[in-house]
Amino acid sequence: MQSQLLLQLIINGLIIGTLYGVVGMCFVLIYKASQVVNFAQGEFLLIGAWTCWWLLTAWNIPFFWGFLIAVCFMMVFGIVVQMVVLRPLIGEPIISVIMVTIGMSIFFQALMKWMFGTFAQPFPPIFSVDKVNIMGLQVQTAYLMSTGVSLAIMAGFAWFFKYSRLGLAMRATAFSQQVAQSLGISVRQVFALSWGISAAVSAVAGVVVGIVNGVSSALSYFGIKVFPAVILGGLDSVFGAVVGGLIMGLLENLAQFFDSQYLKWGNLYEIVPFYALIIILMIKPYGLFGTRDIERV
Amino acid sequence: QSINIGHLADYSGGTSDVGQPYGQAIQDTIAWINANGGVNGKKIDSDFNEYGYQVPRALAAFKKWVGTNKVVAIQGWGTADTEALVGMVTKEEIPYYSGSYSASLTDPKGKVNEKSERAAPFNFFYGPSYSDAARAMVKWAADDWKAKGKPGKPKWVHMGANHPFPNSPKAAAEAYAKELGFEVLDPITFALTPGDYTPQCLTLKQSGANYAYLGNTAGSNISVLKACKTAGVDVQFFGNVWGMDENAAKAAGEAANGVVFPVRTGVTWAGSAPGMATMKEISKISDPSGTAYRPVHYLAAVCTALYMKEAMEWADKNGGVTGVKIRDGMYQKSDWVPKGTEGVCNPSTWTATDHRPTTRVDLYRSVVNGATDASVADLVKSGVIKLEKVATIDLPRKTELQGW
Amino acid sequence: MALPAASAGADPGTAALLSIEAISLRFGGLKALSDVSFHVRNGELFSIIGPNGAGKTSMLNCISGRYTPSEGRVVFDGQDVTRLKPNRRAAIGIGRTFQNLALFSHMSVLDNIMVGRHHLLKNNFLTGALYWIGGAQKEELEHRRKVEEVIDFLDIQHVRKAAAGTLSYGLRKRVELARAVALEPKLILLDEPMAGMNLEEKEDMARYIVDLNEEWGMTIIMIEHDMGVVMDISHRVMVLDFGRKLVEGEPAEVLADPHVRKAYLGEDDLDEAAPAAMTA
Amino acid sequence: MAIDTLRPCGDYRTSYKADQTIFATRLTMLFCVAGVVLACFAPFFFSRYILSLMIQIGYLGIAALGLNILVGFSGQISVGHAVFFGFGGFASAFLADKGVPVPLAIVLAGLWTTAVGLLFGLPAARVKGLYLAIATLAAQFILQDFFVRAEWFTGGTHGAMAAPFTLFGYDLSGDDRYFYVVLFFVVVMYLGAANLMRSRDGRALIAVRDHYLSAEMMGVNLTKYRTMAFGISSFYAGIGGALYAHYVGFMSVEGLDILFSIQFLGMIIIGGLGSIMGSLMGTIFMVLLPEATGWLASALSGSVIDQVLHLKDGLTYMREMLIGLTIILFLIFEPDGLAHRWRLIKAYWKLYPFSY
Amino acid sequence: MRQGRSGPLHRDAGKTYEANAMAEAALKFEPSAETASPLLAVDNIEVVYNDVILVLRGLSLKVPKGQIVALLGSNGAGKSTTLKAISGLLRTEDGEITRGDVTFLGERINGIEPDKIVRRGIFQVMEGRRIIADMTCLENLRLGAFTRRDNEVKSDIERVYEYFPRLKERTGLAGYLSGGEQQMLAIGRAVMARPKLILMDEPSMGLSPLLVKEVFAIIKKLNEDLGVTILLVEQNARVALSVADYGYIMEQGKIVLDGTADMLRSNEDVKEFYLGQGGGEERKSFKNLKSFKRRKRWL
Ligand SMILES: Nc1ncnc2c1ncn2[C@@H]1O[C@H](COP(=O)(O)OP(=O)(O)OP(=O)(O)O)[C@@H](O)[C@H]1O
Ligand SMILES: Nc1ncnc2c1ncn2[C@@H]1O[C@H](COP(=O)(O)OP(=O)(O)OP(=O)(O)O)[C@@H](O)[C@H]1O
Ligand SMILES: [Mg+2]
Ligand SMILES: [Mg+2]
Repeated sequence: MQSQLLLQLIINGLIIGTLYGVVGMCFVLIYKASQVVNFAQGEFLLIGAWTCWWLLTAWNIPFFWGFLIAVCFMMVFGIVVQMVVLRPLIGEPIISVIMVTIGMSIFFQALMKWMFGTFAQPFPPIFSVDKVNIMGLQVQTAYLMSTGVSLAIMAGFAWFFKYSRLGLAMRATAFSQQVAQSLGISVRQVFALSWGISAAVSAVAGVVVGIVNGVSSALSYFGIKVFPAVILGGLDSVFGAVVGGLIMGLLENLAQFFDSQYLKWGNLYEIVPFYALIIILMIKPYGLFGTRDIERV
Repeated sequence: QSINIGHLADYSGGTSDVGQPYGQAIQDTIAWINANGGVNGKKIDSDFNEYGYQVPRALAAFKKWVGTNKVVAIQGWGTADTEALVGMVTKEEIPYYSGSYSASLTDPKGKVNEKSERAAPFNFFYGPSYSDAARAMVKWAADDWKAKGKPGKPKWVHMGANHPFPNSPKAAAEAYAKELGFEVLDPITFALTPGDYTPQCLTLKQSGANYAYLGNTAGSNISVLKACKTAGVDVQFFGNVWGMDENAAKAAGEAANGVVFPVRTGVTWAGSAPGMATMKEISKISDPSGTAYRPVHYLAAVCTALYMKEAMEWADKNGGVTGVKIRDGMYQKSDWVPKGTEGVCNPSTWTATDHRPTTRVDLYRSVVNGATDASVADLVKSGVIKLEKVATIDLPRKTELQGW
Repeated sequence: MALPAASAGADPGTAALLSIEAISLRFGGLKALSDVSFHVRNGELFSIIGPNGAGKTSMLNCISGRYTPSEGRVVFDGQDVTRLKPNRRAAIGIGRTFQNLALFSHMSVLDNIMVGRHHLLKNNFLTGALYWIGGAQKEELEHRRKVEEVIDFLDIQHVRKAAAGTLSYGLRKRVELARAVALEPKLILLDEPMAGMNLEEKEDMARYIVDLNEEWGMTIIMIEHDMGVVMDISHRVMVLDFGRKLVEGEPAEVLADPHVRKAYLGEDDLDEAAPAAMTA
Repeated sequence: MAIDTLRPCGDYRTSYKADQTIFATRLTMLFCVAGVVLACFAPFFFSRYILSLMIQIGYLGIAALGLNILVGFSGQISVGHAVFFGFGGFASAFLADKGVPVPLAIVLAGLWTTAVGLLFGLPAARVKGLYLAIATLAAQFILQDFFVRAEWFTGGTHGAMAAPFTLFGYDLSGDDRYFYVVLFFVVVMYLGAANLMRSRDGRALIAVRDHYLSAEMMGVNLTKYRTMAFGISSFYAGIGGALYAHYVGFMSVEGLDILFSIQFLGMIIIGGLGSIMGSLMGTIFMVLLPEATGWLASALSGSVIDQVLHLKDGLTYMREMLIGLTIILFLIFEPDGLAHRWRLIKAYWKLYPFSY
Repeated sequence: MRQGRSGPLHRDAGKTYEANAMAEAALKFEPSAETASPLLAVDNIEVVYNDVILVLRGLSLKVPKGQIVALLGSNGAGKSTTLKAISGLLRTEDGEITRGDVTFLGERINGIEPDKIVRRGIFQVMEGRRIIADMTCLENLRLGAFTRRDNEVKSDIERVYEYFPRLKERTGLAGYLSGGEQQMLAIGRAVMARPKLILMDEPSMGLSPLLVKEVFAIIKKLNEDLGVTILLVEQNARVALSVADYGYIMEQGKIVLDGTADMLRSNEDVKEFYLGQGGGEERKSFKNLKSFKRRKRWL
């Protein structure tokens, strides 16, 4: 019985972990290009989810198309946000830019509530079977879909940063905007691209979480939840974000296991990731896969 | 001449899903009162303050009200602001009507029993306290267990975040459950925000609990209900007053089917009662077309505001509308039903020693059969979502149970 | 800082202030230093030259504690300091400047230099916050006076309140020197103090360095690519190449060494190898 | 030439002492002293609402200054400042409950919070930058969890009562009186910080921020100062929190969440990182922003615009959006914070009419 | 500001030597005929940092196509600022051209984004190398060719390796290269970009004598082989003038002297203050400098 529970929790951890991983990648993408931690990531998820929801319920568009349009819309949205809000801040202190993302999160949070109300809204039924049995664990079809999509996205990112010209440009921009510009890299384009992709990928995650839990403003908390995962993996590592996400997913579930079976502490699952975070950072100050700063004098 | 009151509402913060209809109802009711003769001819001037569920902002609003507006009463909201302001409203002698129904607000003298922590002589709310509602659900569970004739001890589990609001009735419910022969399991924690709560559900399933009380607000409860449905958990869920309503039932879909929770009014929006006419009129203030469906919180808020209005009327006739007089006005009647709300607002009694408005709890069950992808109004009309009354539990009004 | 007695200066003493004993330094597969040994006498002005990437900066880093050599010992003033933390080494009298400027760019020049006196000051966050009460003010002012001496010496009075980051390159180099001098070190390590300067400024800088050595009595190790400066002011020169010590000796004899010419100066340069070589 | 070097004509310093003042010019000093003196009369002129805002600015400003010492001066971002603020509040309430006189309890609470801050600052010895920032996020969640668990200390989820502020038997708890208590702490804490920053340890903090490698080789012990910054910062947070607790009379975990921590960050970024007065300016900004948007919203409600557009509820959302928007716009146009603009204005006037 | 002993940077206005001013006038050269249609023309620009700090005060210079032009001047004169004003990088440092024009190939380019300027063919090798520390040498070189779309990148990489064989051996991250190696990489990046005009900010800084020679030989070669025009900022006036065709000398944000390299080399003041040949041909020893030197000022 206990081992069955443990197994199910591990499977669940892996599935949720990939979802964390995807959202984590959105952070990494923006961080890699601009060293900015986007505190409005959660709102991006939310906007993506609401868009898709709106297309599906108000226009009765089939899910596939609604999903696709939502993702494309978010791509454009990310680019526009970048143009309007972040472009004027190119070259300004990073911390100010981070604060601006916080301002954006306040702004969009309110806007979404105004536009879509404060109640949680369910997605219309999308999959004919809404759960699948994996080794005794009932898993929502949406989670499975997200796992599939996530893996594909992850592979794409890995390739992008290693080999593409733009990936290189992005890394250069992250290193120093001035240097990147001096090399003829358009910092604006790099930013637009990273924000666009990041927002689009967020939409994927947002829709998945929305299908499972219904869409509501509170969904944006997902943004903060992935912080530890991203840090764990290393802020500038796409692969790290994925591993970090998986570890966080597993940790939460295992913590819940030990807590409920042995410790009876209560909310171990909520705080264990943070203890783990501190311990791991003490051993590896740049996360598991983050590149350490080059410190030469 | 007008009467100044303050109104704290959360439309944009963490509790906005229920805060919005509740706040809307307060605004509508006050506008309606003003349009219908006011308080003995005096208009109520309410200063609306949307505080986004942030204590500092509530604090600033409060100071503004006592300093500048000279308010005589406040329509407040959540646990955080209510608790933070208890001391101040007491000092300033301003009745504070909260959306927080924490039992700790029901002891005006303080220390009626050793479990009651502090005096809250100016705090009022309408409806059963969180603790009494939870006790009623325990009672119902015990009856249910007996009725089903199942063997052995039933198992009770408290679920929710380790936070003031979800925890408020925990001790009361668990003590009562033990008293009624339940086995009380270790509480299961889940955060106040939506997320993946499959682990919690798997634990719940494994623990073999029969009755689970969800202490959180709707957003995260929905996640739990859905996750538990997927995981195939067979448990009777209970919801807190703020944890389940028509909108939550819609969002959770069939996962919300069967959840039992307390409702503060005699009927829901779909029901009929003499008082509903007034309710519909009030609703028209913000919805002239009269088509909107109002969730249970709307009705409860209307009642809350009307109790305040009638207390003001008494105060006006007995020496002037001051905070102290309004408080005294609250003590004037027993089994009090505001005029025009018969059958909707449940008879309530406040006394100088006991601020529990009622110890009678109406329990409803949410019934969801079918897909919920339409508006709540349509879903209720078509019967996909129903709130059925399952029981009315009368708890003894004991002093030992007051204040915790 | 009281000007030290003249007797301390002028001719190099004989006792070794710093002994480098068979140091090797590895970075992964790369051997940045292999088995280098040398001694620097008290009061000496010792130069290290060598091609780019030879390991000169790495050598300074080993002395100042930024790197710990994989083998060998660093003995300073009779004490084995191989594993001492950099801040402790500063306290026992090793000051340095950096090849790539490393000033505290948002602090004023004055404060930059005051940081140099960190280990000489005693006030802490408590007395510092109380300032007027715990004697911090008195101490700060005393040291301010000493810092002003350094400022005067290096001729940077006009920028003492400017944020270091806004200064031009040459001035920043000078402020760095000031900061190192304020430390009152016995040994001062200079990493390319004259890079990026024009002739006039090099002349100034050379004068400061010579004064530090001769009048303030500081022992100096200097890395420099300007052969003119190196030949003119150093007492002894060591050449590093690919992490190995090539030669060590009097400037003239080092310059004449054919290996040095080949690896460092360029062979065709025989005609210009006269003292005026490669000077800007 | 750096702006800081600009000084009005005729302002010659004749001693190092005169040159090492906290205030850049005599005028600045006059302004500050006058400000404090004027503030002393505030309770006679202002409504309790204004006073309460000023008190809020006071205790939040102290905590914000603490965060600025950590983030602005020592360069370590913390996204868990609210829990240290909360810890101070709980500690002071706890101590006062145990019979410690409130003024003493506040100070002790500050010290106690310092100890906790030092503990959570330990990772700073190894972890840097955003990684450290997220490690402080861990402090946020771990301490929040601690608060609800440690019933003996915080009253658990019920929260704790905090005794009113009394000094030698005088009750100083009303807004008009408590105002002086807060003012006193603000002046002392701000002077303390200003002094710190012009003495040895403060300089070392900044040095570590600007270039830790060279700081280390100048004799600065990195680990010590990195951790110490957390301690000092927590001390300020603790004092601020304690003042809050005795002002409200009650302390609860609710509200000590990450949003509150982020608000603290907002204060110092908007005020200006690494600026002492900037911390206060930023706090003023962040406290007044919701109030100002509130005024705007209530002025709008019922107005023609409202009636035409049927804003109603929209107005409350627009208000939130306005808060977000103001932060965004402010930072777009003033990314270096209020203190920076202030400096530029000063520089401009000194150079007037030669604008360059 | 406090009055004190004046340093080399901030001199009191009163100390201008009239005699010098007159000598100056005599020193001005007639602009050469070639400058009629220059590749780059900077016309009377004024640059301000942070809205308040005026650094360039009406600076003009011309860079004819195919030439190497040297820009000399003491520290803080504004050389780097001039280059950044041309390449547009100024704005990333809160600087701004408040007056005057920069024209490249007959078009006004001030106000244009730096990356667009690179696309037009101006590439700056920044002061302090500024290589991307967390990338490998090869990646740095590839980035140098970012704006190029042709497929000769590979062969150009080989060319860079030919110039600087040492770079080929360094496979690790560029941040771990020694100072000189980084400088080579920075120049290599410029080669990769195949620009029309390279702005070089102190390329010899931190290089060993041997390498200085090599680098300048390469600069010359670039100029001759590929026909790249180069604007060279250098402290090492001797070497700079040995490769340059034309030179400018600036002080405090203004050009104070210009002329062909030969003319400058034979100018007495330049000889004394930039080439270190005071009086006679023999170089003074650094050892025996007097504490109080005469300082030549053109302003
Ligand atoms: N932290 C490090 N990690 C890896 N390699 C390093 C590190 N520091 C130095 N190196 C390598 O060690 C070698 C010597 O470097 P160093 O900086 O000491 O040279 P240098 O003699 O100072 O040269 P330059 O005159 O160019 O400054 C170089 O090849 C460099 O790449
Ligand atoms: N970002 C900046 N903000 C403010 N002032 C600056 C800035 N950059 C440069 N300055 C100032 O502009 C002046 C010219 O600087 P610049 O870097 O152009 O000089 P330079 O001629 O290149 O000197 P060096 O030979 O030392 O490199 C200096 O006085 C410097 O203080
Ligand atoms: Mg070096
Ligand atoms: Mg320069």
